[in-house]
Amino acid sequence: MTTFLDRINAGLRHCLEKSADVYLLGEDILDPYGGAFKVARGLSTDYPERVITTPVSEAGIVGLGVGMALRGLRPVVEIMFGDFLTLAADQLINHAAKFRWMSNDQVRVPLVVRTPMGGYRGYGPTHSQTLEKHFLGAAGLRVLALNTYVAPEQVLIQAILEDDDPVLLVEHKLLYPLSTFSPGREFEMHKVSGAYPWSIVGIAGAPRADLTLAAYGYMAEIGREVMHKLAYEKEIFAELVVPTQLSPFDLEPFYESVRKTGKILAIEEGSLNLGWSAELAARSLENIRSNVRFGRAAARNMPVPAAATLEQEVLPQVDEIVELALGMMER
Amino acid sequence: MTTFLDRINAGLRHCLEKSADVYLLGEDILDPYGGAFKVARGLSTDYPERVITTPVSEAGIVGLGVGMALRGLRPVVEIMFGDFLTLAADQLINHAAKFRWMSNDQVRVPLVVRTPMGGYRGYGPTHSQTLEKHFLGAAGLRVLALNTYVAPEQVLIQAILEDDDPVLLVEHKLLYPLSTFSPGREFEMHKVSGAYPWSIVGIAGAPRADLTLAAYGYMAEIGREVMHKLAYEKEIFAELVVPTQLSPFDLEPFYESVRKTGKILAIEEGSLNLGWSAELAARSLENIRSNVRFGRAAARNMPVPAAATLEQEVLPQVDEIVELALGMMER
Amino acid sequence: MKSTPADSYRAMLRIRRFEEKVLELFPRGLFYGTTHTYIGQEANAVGVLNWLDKSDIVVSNHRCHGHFLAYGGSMHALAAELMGRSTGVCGGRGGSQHIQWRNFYANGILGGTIPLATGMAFALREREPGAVVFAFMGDGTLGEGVVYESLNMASLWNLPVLFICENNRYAQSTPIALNLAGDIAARFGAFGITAKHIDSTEVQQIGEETERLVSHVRKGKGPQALIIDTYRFAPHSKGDDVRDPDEIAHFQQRDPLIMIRSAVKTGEIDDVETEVTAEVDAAFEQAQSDPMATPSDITPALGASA
Amino acid sequence: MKSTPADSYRAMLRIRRFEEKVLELFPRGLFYGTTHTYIGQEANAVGVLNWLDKSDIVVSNHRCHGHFLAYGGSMHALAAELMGRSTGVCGGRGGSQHIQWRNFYANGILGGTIPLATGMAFALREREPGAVVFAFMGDGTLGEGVVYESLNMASLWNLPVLFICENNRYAQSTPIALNLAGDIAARFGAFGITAKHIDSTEVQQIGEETERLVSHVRKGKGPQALIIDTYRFAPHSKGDDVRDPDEIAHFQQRDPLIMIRSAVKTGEIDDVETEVTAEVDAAFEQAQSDPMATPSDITPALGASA
Ligand SMILES: Cc1ncc(C[n+]2csc(CCOP(=O)(O)OP(=O)(O)O)c2C)c(N)n1
Ligand SMILES: Cc1ncc(C[n+]2csc(CCOP(=O)(O)OP(=O)(O)O)c2C)c(N)n1
Ligand SMILES: [Mg+2]
Ligand SMILES: [Mg+2]
Repeated sequence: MTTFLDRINAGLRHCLEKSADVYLLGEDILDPYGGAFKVARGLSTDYPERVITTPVSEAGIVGLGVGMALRGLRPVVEIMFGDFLTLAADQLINHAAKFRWMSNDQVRVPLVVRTPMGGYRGYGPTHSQTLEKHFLGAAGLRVLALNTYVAPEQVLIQAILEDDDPVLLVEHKLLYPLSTFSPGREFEMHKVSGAYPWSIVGIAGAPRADLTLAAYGYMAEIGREVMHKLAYEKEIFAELVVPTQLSPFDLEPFYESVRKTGKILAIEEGSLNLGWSAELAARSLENIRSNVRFGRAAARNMPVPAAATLEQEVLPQVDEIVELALGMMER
Repeated sequence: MTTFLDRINAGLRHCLEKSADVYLLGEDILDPYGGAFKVARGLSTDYPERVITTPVSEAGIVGLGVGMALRGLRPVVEIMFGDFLTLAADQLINHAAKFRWMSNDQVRVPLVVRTPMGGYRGYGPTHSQTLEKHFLGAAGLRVLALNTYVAPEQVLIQAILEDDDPVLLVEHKLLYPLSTFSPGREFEMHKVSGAYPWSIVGIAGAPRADLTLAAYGYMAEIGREVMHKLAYEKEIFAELVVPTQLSPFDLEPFYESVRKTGKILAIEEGSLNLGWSAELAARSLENIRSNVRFGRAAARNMPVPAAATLEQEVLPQVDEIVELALGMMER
Repeated sequence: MKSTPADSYRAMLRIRRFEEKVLELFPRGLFYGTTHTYIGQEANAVGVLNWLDKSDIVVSNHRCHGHFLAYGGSMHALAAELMGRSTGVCGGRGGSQHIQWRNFYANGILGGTIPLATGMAFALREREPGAVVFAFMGDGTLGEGVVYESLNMASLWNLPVLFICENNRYAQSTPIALNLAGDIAARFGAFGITAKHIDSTEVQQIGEETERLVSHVRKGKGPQALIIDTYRFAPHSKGDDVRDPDEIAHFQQRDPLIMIRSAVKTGEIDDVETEVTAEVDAAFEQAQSDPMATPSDITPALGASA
Repeated sequence: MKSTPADSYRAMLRIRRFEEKVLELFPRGLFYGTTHTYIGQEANAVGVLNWLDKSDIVVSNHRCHGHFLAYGGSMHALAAELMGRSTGVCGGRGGSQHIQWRNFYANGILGGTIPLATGMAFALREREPGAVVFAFMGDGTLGEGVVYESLNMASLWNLPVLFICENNRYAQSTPIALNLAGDIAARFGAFGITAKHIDSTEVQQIGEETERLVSHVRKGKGPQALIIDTYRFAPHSKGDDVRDPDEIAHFQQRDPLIMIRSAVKTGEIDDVETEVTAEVDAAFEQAQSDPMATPSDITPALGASA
């Protein structure tokens, strides 16, 4: 069975195959190791000149990628753990994101920075974080999050071969072993197409949803479980809206759902304050006239602990989200 | 006349005087130069051992400060321009903010990182930004913004001498030449006390406000102008709520105002997406039952250009904010 | 040396057996998360930290178990931390890479620890003259720019820090030749920091070099660096080894435990073995029977004034 | 040299007079924001970039006017950029520190430009063998860690980049002795990059050294570094000078313009002077009469697929 990771790998391979401008750079990405999470496996064997293992220099390799991109190449830089993005923050926010506009559109920065993000693995406070929220809203930087509702290879191909702007691509570690979602008999799904599609998932044959679950990345897996429980155990019917692009915020499909349901429960793995869904709340207030209810499930506002019992307490869990949902319906 | 800058300087001097644990570190802070914005002027002359000019190493000096703080000193690190905080992001988010909790509360990190932030000076894309939004919501990090409604020296003294957690202190460049606000005959003000107070400013003798203006730092100056224009030119009475602490989010005084007015217009200098006020929107929805209206004035979603005409277009201006306010009242 | 060969042997064996137990128990799902063992590098922690004084500080990295045990940390508390027990060094919050106890600080962000070590050395210079920061880093960590920002400040301000670079010839899966240009000692020298580069797994030799360097640092002569060419016998983390088995075997001939044995009486060797094995078993058994870390113990990320 | 002393003199004088005009006009509020002039360092840009080939790249920093003019950038477009006119090099978006035109790239974030330069060199190695990146940095910029991350990669991958370190002995207000430990050339050498360190304001000498180093780089012999001890005669930015006037006077005796004069015929000197003065006046007058940058020209930060 082809896993989500296999398909990311296939997407990278496709890009290397299609364009001689594509280069992969990252720590420990050479075969046989193929990177800490094995995403690059096999690629250095087949494209030895364009798959390059780098020193442990996150700022340096992202900056290198910006320079390569400014000169017409299409570099893909892997940051081994998303926790280390903080080291590349200057290169992403002050260089990659600004160059095009600042130069009066004389140049382009077709750079993709890929990184595995997230917890539930006990890796501890510096290897389990969900830090993308600190990069959302940076003008000139596109932030994407893979999810099982879209074909990961398509997202990679779009970002690497088609997108001329810098992209930060978040891949949750727990997605790698999964396979992409298919509605089967229990669920139904429709897509809102676009360069980076939204997916709207519901319970097959369910009545009109009266709760919108908004989640991205791995939280969209949790969200589906929540939706399922709500339907089969509580007879509450929700609709799950899943973006692929987190920033900038193009939220039409989300609004559409909220206009129907009037209730939003956002699920985020990052700590509560000022995550992705805060902007959803702000824009709902700005764009949806009628009164909406809004709630958030997120990590507790502290580092992600290593111990299983503590990590479980700090990171969002299905059952507590179900409780939150019930609370919102009662209001 | 003592300027806001003089009072920041006095606050630093007081801390150096009161505690031998206090050290100031930063680029070019020695006399006679006294730092790029002269905030440290005179201090190295009087405390030569504890006012230290550093190499141009933003990550290094913040990390140095974390190490000093872990060992019982109370370092105050100046980052010359807030735009360079991106270089210290790892030290702030992955080290300073985590150490206490991660160590099971065995250690403390009484570090203060001060930095001048903001635009309207034509310094261009890498010297005019409002980047604090990227640091808000980081668990374990307190983010403050000085404003003319509080005594700056008091905020500094609290952060430097009393606060055992890491603090990022934002000082808008345009505040330096001002003096602190006094209500005079036209305005009235009350404070919500606490370690880092809120200020609630209104028009003297005005009827009950029906709009809440939420702003911090220099935007709270703009906010006051907007409030004044609304009152004297449009007979719309607003109330300006000004926090000193941006993160974590303790918003009671804000809720109180919104419960009265039901309408929020937030003013931010940073680019629109996912700034401080997005969390205000989210929490208003979570905590205020009744329907609220919400709007935001912010910078356009692009870098801050150098040219005067362009910078003026990109950064928020009083008149456009007044228009926004009018729009909100009409709804 | 302060300590006898037997002492050093015991100290190294404690690390070796502890780490072997970790690797043995991992597949059984007793831990959660990840780990990086010190097997093969024991002579560094033991030889270097043999010269630690009471008020000295140790700054360690992701591969911290050996440093922690040599520092005097509790074997049981470390085992408990790895197992996420409330009795762990950090109550289970930190886990394998984030160990903090007394003057010992470890962190999993490579390089980020070096400015911290430099800042701590600054504090020592101001408050505890004569005390020293021992800052460990690996060869791969030399890729991080903040390391050089720190070397510059440490040298500029003559701070009491000894940088120990454990060159085990690999960064995770990557041989140093693919990671590092130029010369390691020269990288310290360029910042005015004298660096001694040795290729040794002999705990005595490492101790002697350390003694000399540390005495300079204590005397206020500024930072010094010790670069030790070494080798790790186990995988980078667990089961992720891609190195040539012959290469590993070659270096195992220089196993630090073998090197020291000759200097230890045979009788002692057996006694130490029994003793340490018992200690390790006890530590892990106790840890296993300790309560899991309890959510109710969780405190906020910010203190009172939050 | 490719160019005659008279050419070099003209090239340097164009920078000198341009920058003098900037400092003269600043107080009149014709500009907005800040600026960093190149006065005193002209021999570096002119001597070094004299060896620039068509497909070469220049990466500059906050003090970029001199580099840009020596690169061949339009004096009028630069003046217009400083004045925020729509005819500016970047339409007024970038301003003094952010100049981008053809293969010239400047940025105001110190050090952040060095990995960019390294990445561009990577692209040249792949696409335009023989072409070279000229990367300028100041002495103070050696404080930034990412510089060393870049030196390591440039050396490791044998990239065609020439690093030019203009050591004007100060970072803003801070003398190098308070900022920098060790030795500048050694900082490059430690990463396997040969560095030539000269103390010179003679454009010919700087040119000759550059010619030698660049030819190595073009031949694929990997990165090289040229360190030039120099001095700036004007304030760091404007009116923020705290240096000893005697020190400034001392270095002014070695004014690069004086050094070259002897090699230029007196007649030519006067001709060049008249010519350049006229060019500078015309550039600023035209810029002043150009339209201000117009908000309606603003494009989004992200392209179509946004
Ligand atoms: C900033 C950062 N980048 C990458 C990693 C992932 N990582 C963990 S250990 C390691 C290799 C470190 O090599 P070295 O410094 O030689 O130490 P060793 O593992 O060999 O003891 C890497 C890349 C990390 N923990 N931190
Ligand atoms: C990352 C960063 N930190 C600090 C600054 C502020 N700054 C601008 S120029 C300068 C001094 C630079 O010194 P040097 O590299 O020697 O160049 P010089 O000005 O002497 O030409 C400083 C600190 C900056 N622009 N970028
Ligand atoms: Mg190693
Ligand atoms: Mg300089």
